[in-house]
Amino acid sequence: MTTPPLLDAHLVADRGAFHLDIRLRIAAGEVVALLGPNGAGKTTALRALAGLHPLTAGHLTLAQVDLDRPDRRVWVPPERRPVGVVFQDYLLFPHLSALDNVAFGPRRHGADRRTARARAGNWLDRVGLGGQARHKPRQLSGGQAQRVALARALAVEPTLLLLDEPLAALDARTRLDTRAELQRHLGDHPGATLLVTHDPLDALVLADRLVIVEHGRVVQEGDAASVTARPRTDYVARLVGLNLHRGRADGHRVTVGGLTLTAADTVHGDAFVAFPPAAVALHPVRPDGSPRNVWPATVTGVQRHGDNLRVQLDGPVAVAADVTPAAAAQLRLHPGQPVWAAVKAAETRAYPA
Amino acid sequence: MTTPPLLDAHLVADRGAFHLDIRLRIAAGEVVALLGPNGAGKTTALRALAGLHPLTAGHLTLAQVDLDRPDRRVWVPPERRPVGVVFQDYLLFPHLSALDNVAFGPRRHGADRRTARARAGNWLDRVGLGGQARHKPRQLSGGQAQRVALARALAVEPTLLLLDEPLAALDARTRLDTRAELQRHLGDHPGATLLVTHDPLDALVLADRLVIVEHGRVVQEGDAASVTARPRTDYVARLVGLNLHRGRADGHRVTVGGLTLTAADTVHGDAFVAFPPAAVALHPVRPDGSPRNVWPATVTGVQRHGDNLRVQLDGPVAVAADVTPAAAAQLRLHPGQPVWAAVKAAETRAYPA
Amino acid sequence: MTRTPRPRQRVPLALLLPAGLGLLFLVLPLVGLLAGTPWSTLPRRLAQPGVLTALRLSLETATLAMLLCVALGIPLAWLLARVRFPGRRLIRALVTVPLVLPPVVGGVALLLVFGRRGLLGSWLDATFGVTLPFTTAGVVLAEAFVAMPFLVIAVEGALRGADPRYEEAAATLGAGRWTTFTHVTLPLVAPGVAAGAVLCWARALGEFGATITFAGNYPGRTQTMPLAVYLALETDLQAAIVLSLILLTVSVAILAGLRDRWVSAP
Amino acid sequence: MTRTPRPRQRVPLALLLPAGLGLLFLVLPLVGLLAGTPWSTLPRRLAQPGVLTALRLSLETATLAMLLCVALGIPLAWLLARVRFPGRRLIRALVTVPLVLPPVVGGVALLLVFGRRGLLGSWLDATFGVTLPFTTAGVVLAEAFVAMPFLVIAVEGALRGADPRYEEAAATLGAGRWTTFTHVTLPLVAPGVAAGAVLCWARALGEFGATITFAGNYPGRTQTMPLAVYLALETDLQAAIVLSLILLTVSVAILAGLRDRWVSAP
Amino acid sequence: GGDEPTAQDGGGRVTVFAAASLTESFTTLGRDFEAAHPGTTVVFNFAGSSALATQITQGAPADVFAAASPATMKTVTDAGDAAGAPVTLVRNQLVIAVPKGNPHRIAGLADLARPGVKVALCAEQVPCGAAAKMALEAAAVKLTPATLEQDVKGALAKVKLGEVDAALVYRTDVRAAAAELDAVEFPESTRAVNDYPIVVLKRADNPAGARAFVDYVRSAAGRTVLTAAGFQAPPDQ
Ligand SMILES: Nc1ncnc2c1ncn2[C@@H]1O[C@H](COP(=O)(O)OP(=O)(O)OP(=O)(O)O)[C@@H](O)[C@H]1O
Ligand SMILES: Nc1ncnc2c1ncn2[C@@H]1O[C@H](COP(=O)(O)OP(=O)(O)OP(=O)(O)O)[C@@H](O)[C@H]1O
Ligand SMILES: [Mg+2]
Ligand SMILES: [Mg+2]
Repeated sequence: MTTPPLLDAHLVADRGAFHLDIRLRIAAGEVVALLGPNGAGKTTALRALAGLHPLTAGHLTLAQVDLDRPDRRVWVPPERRPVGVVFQDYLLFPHLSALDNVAFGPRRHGADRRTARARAGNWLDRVGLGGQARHKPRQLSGGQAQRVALARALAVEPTLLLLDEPLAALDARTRLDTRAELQRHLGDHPGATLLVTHDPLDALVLADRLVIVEHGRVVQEGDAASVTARPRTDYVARLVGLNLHRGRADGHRVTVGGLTLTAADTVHGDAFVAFPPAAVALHPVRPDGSPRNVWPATVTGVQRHGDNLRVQLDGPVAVAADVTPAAAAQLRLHPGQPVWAAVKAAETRAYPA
Repeated sequence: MTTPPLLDAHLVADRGAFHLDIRLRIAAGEVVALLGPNGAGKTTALRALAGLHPLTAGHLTLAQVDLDRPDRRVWVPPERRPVGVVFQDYLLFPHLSALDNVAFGPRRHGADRRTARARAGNWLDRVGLGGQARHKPRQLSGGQAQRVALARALAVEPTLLLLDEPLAALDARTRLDTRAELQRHLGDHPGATLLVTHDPLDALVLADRLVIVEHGRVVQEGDAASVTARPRTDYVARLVGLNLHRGRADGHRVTVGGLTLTAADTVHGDAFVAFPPAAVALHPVRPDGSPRNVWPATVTGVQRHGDNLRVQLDGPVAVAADVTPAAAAQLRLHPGQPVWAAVKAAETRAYPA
Repeated sequence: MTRTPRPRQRVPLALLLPAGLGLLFLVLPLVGLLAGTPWSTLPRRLAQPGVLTALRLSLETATLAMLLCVALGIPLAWLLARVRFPGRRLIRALVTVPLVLPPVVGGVALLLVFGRRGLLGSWLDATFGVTLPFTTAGVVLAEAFVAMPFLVIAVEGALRGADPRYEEAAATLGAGRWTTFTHVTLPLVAPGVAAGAVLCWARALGEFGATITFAGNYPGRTQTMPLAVYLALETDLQAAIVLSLILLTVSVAILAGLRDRWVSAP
Repeated sequence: MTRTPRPRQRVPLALLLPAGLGLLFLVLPLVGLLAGTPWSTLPRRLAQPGVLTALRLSLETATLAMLLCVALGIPLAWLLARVRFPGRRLIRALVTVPLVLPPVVGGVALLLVFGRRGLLGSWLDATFGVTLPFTTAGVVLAEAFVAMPFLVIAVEGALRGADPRYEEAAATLGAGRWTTFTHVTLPLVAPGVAAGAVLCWARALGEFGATITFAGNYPGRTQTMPLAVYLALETDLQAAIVLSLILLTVSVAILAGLRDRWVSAP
Repeated sequence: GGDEPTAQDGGGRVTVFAAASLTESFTTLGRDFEAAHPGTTVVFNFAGSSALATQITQGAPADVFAAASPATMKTVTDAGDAAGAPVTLVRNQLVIAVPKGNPHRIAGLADLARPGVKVALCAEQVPCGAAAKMALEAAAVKLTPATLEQDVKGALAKVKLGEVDAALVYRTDVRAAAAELDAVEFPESTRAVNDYPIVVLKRADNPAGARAFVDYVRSAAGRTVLTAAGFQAPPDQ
């Protein structure tokens, strides 16, 4: 980033016992996904950006304009922030038709009724709801309502677009279309976008950069490739589908709990090791041969996972393993069963903690 | 199914201009997923089963007891149906704590306050919210609220469990845990389960059988393998990630629009052909060699899709193709560009329409 | 979202019984009145010159009073429901003052303020030559004073019940507090406003004490139906009952015609 | 869900102005009264034997009347809001009758029904030896009759505003309509019920016409504060004002103490 | 029950329904009567005469009815609720009430018709209004009042508060408000008197006590209290 970021924020806010403290910078045209477990503070951060929740400290600067800066007693109300929001539970105005919901923003931004409605109609078409323009929100199904909310936020063409799970209620097909639509729109418009989502796929497809929050703090940040390759918390590891452990490294060898694993990389000091569940092989007896990372474990659970089965293992380290149904049948997997787990060093990544 | 199904329903209902007409049979212990695009009538079907929306015709029989049968003027009110519901937008009682929300059902089913609360606490623990037992719904984040709703419906141990997108608002990690929890519970309990979801993964992992509705009708039905292998509508094809076309088959050759494709299977008469986007290869010039299904096409759109790019193509048939970023860079893909598309006959499935 | 009726719904007796009792309690006295009415004299009474004038005046002033209450009361209710300021509790309690004040005393209080020698009245008289007592405007004022709390309390209750997040959504779409109020808040609480306006109108229509004290009783100018009823009571109970029934019938007809439309509007 | 205040909120003038006017309109007459009060005589008046008795009686009867209204009025409101039956529109309009009926006529109507020679009263007297007029119970009845519409209309409005899907959720959890009503519906509309109860109580406290007509004016038994004010008005305007202010102060104090707690309860 | 005003304790209880304008004098008389008849309690129900009449005809438990006008008394006697014929207790005479010092220099009824003088009258339906009408007709004065009040105290309040410059009210009323008001007597007032009738009721629970009370208020001692309040003795005595 050579130009100053469009959004430059240090969000410090309190909500009951919950304390939020995160830094966010988003460049013009950039899409940042905010990921985190339930209750991590994603919605709170988004509310602070929209002006619905005051900061208690820190600052919030958008396009070089201070919008919230407690120390300078600056606070711009939400209606004068160039910010558009798609709320987690829609909040469509129940007394207005879908069309008038979408036209609401343009009207408030000075368009006359006719222009606003035309623009709204256009947006409804883009989210595939041209036929429902006259429907009241209560006559829309859950997913239809969500799409109207999306159209409503996009219709004000905001400098900062905030989306709280914009695609969560959409079915797979509409999600694909709307995601593409959204991606096209984000490509068109010069503003910054913050996307709160639970869906790693949405984040990976739509976002240029991921920011992961837990307990109100940023725990990891970076582009999709670096985050997915090197998760730094349990949550991120689960998100990207990796087993993650923290230990002490000494070259290729990392000691985790009572176990020493060999990794493909060379690290020294505190380190993470990560490997996919699919890289874990299970054996009824101690395997000989190439896998150098072998340990005895106990099956604690088995679930279907796509075409495969995902096996939860306890032992010196708790890991998940994916096995084919055929392999599972052969092993006669059941909870409480002792097995040997093996991971190839080539599929085990290590990196500094 | 040799035993009579636990649930045997022919749901005919009207909701404004919308007309629902679907048949559903669910055996004891079976989990059926109801999938469909937004507005297909999934929620309406679920409401009819719960007794919140009367049938206009058809019947609804649960464990050999008629619950709704307009022709015989039988209608059992919701509170006397052994049915539990997780609603699409939670509907947690705002004046009760999370614990009391969950204890509400057991209380109504005759448990004393202490027993009901103990059972509720147990359920909250199982969905990972033991610490939030005293919180009011407004103090819960969206995902926490959803999990309380799940616990509330499960706590009455219903014969028929209805779930309207129970996992939609959960983050990836919690979803995994809760999905496993749910799967365990469904495995335990002898009742029937109907799961409305948009997420094919939820459906594939949790359900024994899929029922797909569009415009209020069942369009396809079967176990995961048959549905994913042989989608019969565009919606299902998108759901399982396949290109789908309908044409006339004559042995291995299927004529779709102006194009004749060669498939691995032998069919005669009206037929579907399906192939994954990853099986479509793009070439700047007409390729020679093995792929027998080759046609000229025009690029209409390119989006990131996971690690790859998804290319939308127009031509004699409209298809999606997945290409690696490297291949895309080499082809210098851009909208409007003419390319040659090729699909291997071995990856093209044909089956009767 | 869904208001579909459940079919063949059974109404629990524990609710039906008190509801029926309540209804009976409200309606029986009316039956008593109807039973005691000399129906034969009704046409003659209706034809009396003053009656229709008083009825028209009642309806006009009650409607104007209601509009005044709506114009001033809704913003006041909004202030009490949505803005935190010191002394809000006290002000909220003060709003109920006209309810508790015996109406005649309320009329005296209005005279002390808007009367010829009142705090504001003397100034109004000297500056603009406006005197309110003994005028139709005075009737409206008296009725509005007595009826205002009904509107304010009903609307404040509705506002507190409404989800403020819709207002937040409006703000993020660029609506200031005023636009949000007119375009989002008001439509959302429309049923509450309607209920309050109905209460307010009905109370204004039945107002007697404050009106006669503040605005006096002059046929065609300040004599509303309740005033006519009270005067009739002095000499002829039957006449008073008939006049009351006329007032009642008209208001019940108007309310039955209006309320469902209002209530089901949003 | 979130009631966090927006900081440094500007209140639009278009709302503040009418709200302020409305407040002024409600409070100025009170100021007028206060200005006209002979403060020096206050202790003497308070010490008069009848005053405290009347005040206590007023508070007691108003509270009992409110409880009666709550017991009968909430089920009635629920019936009107949630059950479809023929004639609902008419019944909803009939509920407002006591509002429009001049209270004295209301008292006459009550006498016609519950009086010793009334429709029900004669039967009550003959069967149970119960006579309601001229008793404290009669005061409660008269006040309840006049105050009931406030409760019913406020609660019905709240019920219509409440999301019926919560009741559906309760039904799927095994709650019958009665349990749903007590455990879900009522708590959900608690603010509306509170607002209605406040209106109801305040109206009962200020009730005069129906009470004096139906229950008479016996010190210690049926003479409430408004009746005492009325008698004081016969001879001494100042005394009437002082008595009214006593009534007002007590009720404002009670309301200021209560309402915020109720309103913020759920 | 115990709340019922019945003749049960000692000399019994006398329930008196009396016009509101008698409140002060009857309260005094009741106390005196109780002192003179130990063991007897007098219970008053003060309200507008017409309301009292309605209550009595609807079966209210009352022993004595003192009305502010013969017309209201007539509704009770017509309904057959009176034991015997009513007698006139006192009469009340109209005066012109003006603010202290009489700023508008009102000397008689004719001055009330002067432009710029605002006048409050009682409505014709109530006794003071009927009397005022008679007086004005006798004086051949035509005036447009600002208001036609429902009762005397309404008219009086408007003079006290300065809303009107004069009102035709009873002498007793002005006497009670002597600190704020002056009374202007006028000759036609003899044509504008109002009689207060009193009667023992037929369904009296305590007829003896009722008669004793009526006798007491009509006695010399009673008369003294009533005239002190501004009432006039009836002509036949
Ligand atoms: N109104 C409130 N009062 C008090 N605490 C609250 C309130 N709303 C949320 N919280 C708490 O604040 C924390 C952050 O909530 P927030 O809604 O920002 O989470 P989130 O990351 O958006 O979660 P989700 O993914 O479930 O929507 C949570 O721990 C929650 O319990
Ligand atoms: N209250 C209503 N009145 C009239 N029509 C309605 C109402 N609710 C829903 N509909 C219509 O009924 C149809 C089915 O809606 P339903 O809610 O069952 O869909 P759904 O499959 O659950 O969709 P989603 O996945 O978006 O929740 C939709 O077309 C919708 O427009
Ligand atoms: Mg959230
Ligand atoms: Mg749905």
